Amino acid sequence: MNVLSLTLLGVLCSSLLTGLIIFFLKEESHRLRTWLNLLGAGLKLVLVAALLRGVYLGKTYAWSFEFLPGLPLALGADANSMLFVTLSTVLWFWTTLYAVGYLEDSPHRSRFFGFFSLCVTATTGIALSANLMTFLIFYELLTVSTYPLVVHRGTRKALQGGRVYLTYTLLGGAILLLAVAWLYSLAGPVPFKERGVIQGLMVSHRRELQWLFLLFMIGIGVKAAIAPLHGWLPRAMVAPAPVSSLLHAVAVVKAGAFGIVRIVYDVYGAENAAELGVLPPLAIAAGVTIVYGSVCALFQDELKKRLAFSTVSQVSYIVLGAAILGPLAAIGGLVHLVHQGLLKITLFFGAGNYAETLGIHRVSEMNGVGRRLPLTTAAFTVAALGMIGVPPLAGYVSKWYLSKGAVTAGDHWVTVVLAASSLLNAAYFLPILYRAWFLPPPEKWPAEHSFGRWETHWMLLAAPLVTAALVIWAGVFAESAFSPLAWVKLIAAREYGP
Amino acid sequence: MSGLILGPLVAAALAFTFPKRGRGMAWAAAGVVGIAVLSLIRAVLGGGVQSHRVSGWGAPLGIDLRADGLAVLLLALTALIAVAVTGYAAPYLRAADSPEARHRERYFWPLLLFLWTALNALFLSRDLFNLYVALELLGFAAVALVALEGKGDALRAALRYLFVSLSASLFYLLGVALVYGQCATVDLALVAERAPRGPALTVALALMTGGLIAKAALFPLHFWLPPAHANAPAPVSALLSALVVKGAFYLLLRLWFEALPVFHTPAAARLFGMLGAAAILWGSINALTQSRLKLLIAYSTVAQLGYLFLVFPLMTGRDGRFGAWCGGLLLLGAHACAKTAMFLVAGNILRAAGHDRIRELAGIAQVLPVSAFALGLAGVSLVGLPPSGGFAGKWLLLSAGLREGQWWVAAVILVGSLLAAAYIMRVMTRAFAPAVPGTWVRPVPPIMEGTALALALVAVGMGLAGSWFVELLWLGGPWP
Amino acid sequence: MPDADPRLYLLAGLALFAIGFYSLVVQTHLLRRIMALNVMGSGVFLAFLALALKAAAPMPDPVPHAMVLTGIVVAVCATGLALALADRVQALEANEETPAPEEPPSAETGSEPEDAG
Amino acid sequence: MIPQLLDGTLVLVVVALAWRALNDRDLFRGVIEFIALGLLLAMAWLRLRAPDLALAEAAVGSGLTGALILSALVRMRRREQAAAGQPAGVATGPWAKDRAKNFSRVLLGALSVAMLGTLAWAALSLPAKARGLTAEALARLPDSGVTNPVTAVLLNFRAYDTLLEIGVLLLAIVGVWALRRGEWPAADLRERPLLLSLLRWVLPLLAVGAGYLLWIGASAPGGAFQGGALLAGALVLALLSGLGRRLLRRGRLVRTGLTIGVLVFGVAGAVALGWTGGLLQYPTGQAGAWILVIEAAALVSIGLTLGLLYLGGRPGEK
Amino acid sequence: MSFLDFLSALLLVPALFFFVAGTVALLRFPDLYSRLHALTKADNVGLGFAVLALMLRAENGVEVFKLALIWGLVLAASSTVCFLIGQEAVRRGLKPWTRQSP
Amino acid sequence: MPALTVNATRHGSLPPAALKRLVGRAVVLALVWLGFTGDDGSSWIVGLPAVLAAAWISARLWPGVRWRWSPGGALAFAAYFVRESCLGGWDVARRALSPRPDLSPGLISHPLRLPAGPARHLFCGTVSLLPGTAVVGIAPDRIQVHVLDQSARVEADLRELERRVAAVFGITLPAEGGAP
Repeated sequence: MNVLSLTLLGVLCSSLLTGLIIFFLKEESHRLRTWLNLLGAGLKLVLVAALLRGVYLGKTYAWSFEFLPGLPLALGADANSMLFVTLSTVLWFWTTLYAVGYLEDSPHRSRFFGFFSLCVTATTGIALSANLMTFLIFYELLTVSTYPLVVHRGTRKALQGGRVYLTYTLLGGAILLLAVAWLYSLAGPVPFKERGVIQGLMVSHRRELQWLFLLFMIGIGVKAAIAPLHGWLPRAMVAPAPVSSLLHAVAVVKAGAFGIVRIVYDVYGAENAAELGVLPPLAIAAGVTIVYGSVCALFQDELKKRLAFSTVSQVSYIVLGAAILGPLAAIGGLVHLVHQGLLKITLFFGAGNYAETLGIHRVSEMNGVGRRLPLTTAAFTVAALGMIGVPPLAGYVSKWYLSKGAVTAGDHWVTVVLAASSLLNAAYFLPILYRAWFLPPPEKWPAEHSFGRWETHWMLLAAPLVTAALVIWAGVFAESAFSPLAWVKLIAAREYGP
Repeated sequence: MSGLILGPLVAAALAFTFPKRGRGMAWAAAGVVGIAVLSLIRAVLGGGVQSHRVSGWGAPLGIDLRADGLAVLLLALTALIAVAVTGYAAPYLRAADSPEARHRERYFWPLLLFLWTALNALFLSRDLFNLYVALELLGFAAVALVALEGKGDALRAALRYLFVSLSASLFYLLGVALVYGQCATVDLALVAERAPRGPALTVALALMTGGLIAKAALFPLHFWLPPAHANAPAPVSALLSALVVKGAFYLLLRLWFEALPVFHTPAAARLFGMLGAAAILWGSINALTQSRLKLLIAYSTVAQLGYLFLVFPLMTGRDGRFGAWCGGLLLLGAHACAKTAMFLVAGNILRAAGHDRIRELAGIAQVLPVSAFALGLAGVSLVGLPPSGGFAGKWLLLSAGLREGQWWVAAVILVGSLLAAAYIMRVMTRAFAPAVPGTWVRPVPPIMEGTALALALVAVGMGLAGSWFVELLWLGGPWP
Repeated sequence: MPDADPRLYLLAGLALFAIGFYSLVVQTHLLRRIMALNVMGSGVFLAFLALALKAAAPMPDPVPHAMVLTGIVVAVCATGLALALADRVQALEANEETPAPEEPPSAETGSEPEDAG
Repeated sequence: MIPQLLDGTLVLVVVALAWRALNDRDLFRGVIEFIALGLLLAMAWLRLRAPDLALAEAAVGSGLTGALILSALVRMRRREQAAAGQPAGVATGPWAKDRAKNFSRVLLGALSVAMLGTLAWAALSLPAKARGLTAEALARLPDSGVTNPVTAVLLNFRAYDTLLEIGVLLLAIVGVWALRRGEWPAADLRERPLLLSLLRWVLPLLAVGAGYLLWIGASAPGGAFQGGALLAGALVLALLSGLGRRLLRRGRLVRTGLTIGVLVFGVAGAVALGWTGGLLQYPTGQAGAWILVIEAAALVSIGLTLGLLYLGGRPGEK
Repeated sequence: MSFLDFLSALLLVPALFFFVAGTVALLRFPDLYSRLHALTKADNVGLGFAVLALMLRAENGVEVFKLALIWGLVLAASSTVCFLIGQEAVRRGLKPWTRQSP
Repeated sequence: MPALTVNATRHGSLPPAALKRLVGRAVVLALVWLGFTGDDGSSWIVGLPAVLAAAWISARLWPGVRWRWSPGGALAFAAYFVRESCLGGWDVARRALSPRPDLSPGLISHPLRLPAGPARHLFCGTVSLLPGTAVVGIAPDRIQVHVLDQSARVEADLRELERRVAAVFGITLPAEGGAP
């Protein structure tokens, strides 16, 4: 074990250990818990930055441990995993900050932050998994650690939402387990490798591989909320806002999307998958989900539900990118992994602020919030516009690459889908913005809290502002060397390069 | 090896003679057994299978003890759980300073130590008749422990358990008689050498197997288990579910894979597999419909025992043999720890709430956070979520099934896992609901919660140490 | 007197076993079931000893004899335990409403001989 | 011819009596038949050349078990009568005129017959002349420290079985004591002076007899179990007559007596382990002495245990 | 066959006679009380003769002693048991059979 | 029953009388052991503890009761007992084997003249073994006897027996009718 592999473990443990310690903290030790949280998140940021630099310089990070013979638990850092791990680490830091503010004075915070840290540990683990088995392990860990967060409030609705969530994800997990076991029995241990590891089976086990792909997509598609497996997502909205952000932007949904990317690129290999003929159905499913999610979002009055269906729609962009052969689409999909995360988390932070500060839960109650919460609403607006795909914001970059990739691959219908989706996005976001900025505020907000100097608690305010800034940065400086896009191009080059 | 028998046996006798020293005796026995188990593990890992000829004669005239990987694993598991129960039982039994409580504590310790003796004897012996005596010792201790609860349901359950256990023992013993008539020995290894395929041994094996599956509570002979396990005192339920039924299963493994492997035909194996599958489904579905927590856990045991019997069909081929063996036993270990944790949690809940009706248990996570956490972790292992021991075991079984082309096994495992998730969820949902005032009336000492959590952690952590277990299980296993 | 034919006793043992098993399942009275278990056990012992007689040169096989002796002792222990349990159960059923006379075992610890020494 | 006839009759009577004992409408008669069955079985053991077992069966299998069941029956009957005159559901047995019940009974009967057939088929397929372990046992007999082969098997060749068995005995009494408080038989000795004076003579004699059986066991039928059974018989008599309480006054002494078998056996096993490196492997040439010590302790425990089982619970004052 | 053996065989005749007579009495006597007589008297005498016969065949004094002891114990026991049974019968109000009663 | 009211010897220091009693009984029991094992000297390894234990049991069950006996009376009694036993056996046999059982049974009450203690026990124990009589009840001052043949001779027989038992223990009986 060397320093390099220690860095990997450090990334995991920075949240795992803090989480475990937090579990055993007394409810009252508020300050200690906050510091621990921020310390863990900050430490992780530093470690990931180091990792990022190392990977960029071409160092190999690997750590493995055989927990069953021939079945290593392996961590590694390749370009792909860095993309996700960086995203989740950055967002986690701000989500933590936000959550500390958001949950001030609510009960069971030790439990909450314990699971919160576990959840991020699992996400990091998913990102850093170097083989399919490790991925599976962290994937299930994610399921388990998010459940207590979803039901955190303990209300009947929360419990019901949690039950639905667990039912979906466990079913998906079981199918994924079957797929993994099956693939292992065919191919032995399955490390993640660019261009896939199944070349040897292409001739002899063609049919099995097709079935397996279906199983994988169902198993992971649950978390990625591909229609019709998305049913849990809107109901999980009962969770506190930081959790929703986590679910939608950082952890669960992203883990699903990332898993699909992994399967397509690093298990099957895009070209192998194309040859097996499994990509077009996936693309179609993604396309359908994009439109369907957007349409559903249109009819939601509850803000968080609208955002949830928006997620259903947006995540499938990533899937779509993976399902279309060619580097351009890949770039579009992968970069949207980051962009959607930034956008959606900003939106949820905003929604959380509305709920926490003014007691607003519905779109119809949002008249004039821009005047009461100008900074929050500004961040919200940036993110909403980004979602719609207004240049030069982040969303625009993803959509641009996606449609270019689709055209190159000859899938012209995709551009239609993207256009339709953008229109729909506009249709469900613009009214909100209009209400927020241009309609007069009501005489009294449903439940207003006052937080002194700022429009709301400073922690609640800092997080969306930062993420909104990131959204702008990711779009405006997309072509610079330090942007998500630049990194994604590196990945695409490795997958499709010579 | 001898310390494993003599330690708890002598301690049991002393605990009975000096009732006030019961707990001390249990700890003393735990010390002796702990040292013995550790040195035995070292010896087996270092020098392979260890044998001991009792009284120095050796089979066939004398009795041989042998410790291979399987035996050592179970001995260690027994020691672990017995120690945990010892730690847990003291505050549990002293819940109230009533005459009943004093009475229960006075007899609990010797009975616990007898149970421990019996399990150790069972795992070490390689002599069919000696195993019979060990089985009886085990059965009596288990029944007496169930009856210790003293309430009507517990007594009735104990009586039913006793009847099943005794008649099952007699079936087993008749089988032993036939084996002796045929082979002129009751030593497992010699029987394997001298066993011709014929009616006598077929019927003998059928008799012994019948008796043992009744003791192991394999569907459809599981009917005695839920009432007995659900009505016993919590630490006793834990011991019964974790270890006692496993003892009979262990003996079945010995019989089918060591003494009479020639009878392990695909047809017989499939029969076991079918019963196992039926047990998984039936037990899980029943667990889903129970209204009491302890009954739910007990039915879950019925289901989980079914998995163990999937080892039989998976051992017929060559490819999946090793994986199935290790998977089954890893699952056994993980279930033992997880189930102990669950029953201990149930004991905590019973103590805190005065009942274990699931519907009325809102707020466990709030009132007993450590217990709720333990319950969740144990559930993780039971469902088979990674990286728990349950996951590692199921993974091995699953891959063995796929490798052998036995798809139905894979299907059963997955469906069983989902059903397990469903019934665990029933409880966990209650756990996170806000507590209803007046439900939780008594505090629970930290040690009772801590013990449960520790075992749940072991169950989960077992998966990470899978390689170590596999290495151990390889030693002296039934490999061609 | 010449030795008996072991097969005769072997079959008798098996018959006892079957009779015992049938009665165990069919009968409802606890005492009958306990006796049935004993009869089953006697059947097994009979079979054991008949098999021991088969090896009667120059004397019957002593190993099964020892086993049966062990078995008899175990059987009487089982009977004792079963009877005590059956008695408690019957006491419960006989007066379901009022608790059995020994519940709670009041003043037991003070007067039991276990404490007298 | 005559021996065959005798064996045939004995076997038939045994089987018939077994059936009667378990299915007699009158439970009391059933119990008596059960006791008689035990005595007949003791005869069968004799015919199978197992005098050690005949002794044990007569004393334990028939006598003590019978006494246990009989006293339980009396207790249950009394309770039934005391309980509001219900027609004692427990005592009626299986004679309900229920069709489903009849059907299942027929089914089970068929099943049992089939089982018997299979068993017989298997048993008759066994080799006619078994090898057995007689030769091995006799070859090692000179090293075993005793000359009675059964004792040699019990306390040397398979001493480990016996150790566990003594454990079972102790466990049984612990279990019974945990379950219920024993009922001292309500004997008023003033009304039974003859019994009292008889027992005063007989009990010490039985104790000496038990010691004698122990001693003789090394070379002839007898041993700790038979001696223990005799002792148990004495104890049962003492309990029946009300004298037992006088013998069992000191709780710790009684408990020590119950456990001494396990303790001495266990400690002997451990000492032997340290001495020779084998569990229960007696030092060369000393086997006889070791066996005697172990047996003596076992005798006390066996006698006390079996006798106290009759009490049906832990001895209490009321 | 030595003289002692012959004598011993001869003694078995009365032994058998008394056993048979005792059994017949047990069957024929009208009530429990009378049957007690059958058990305590005829059978005891029968046993006495049998023991005597066996004593003559005994190889050493030890066996003679044991036989005598057994006989004595049986006598004492049967007398006591007779009393216990009779006492219980009286306590339960069992009326003895008399000529007059049917 | 005085025996019942006398407490067992308490533990601790044994009074000399108790010790003497213990030794006495041990000697008797040792004789029994000797009878069992004959000249096998090594048997005393077991025999000695067994005898001591038995003596202890005996002492616990039967604390100090003093009695004396006369060897002559005992011998005479033994002869009488054997003769009467045979007669009793014959009596039963005769009645049993006769075509019509020759019975006229009944219960009679017999006043006791022997003092309480071993003598009375010996008397009661013997009655049942003698022709035509069986004890079915014992009261402090009388016994209830079931007789096979209600005739005057029974009374005489019983009185005769009483006399002989008294001789064994060297007791002088009170005059007729003067029961204690």
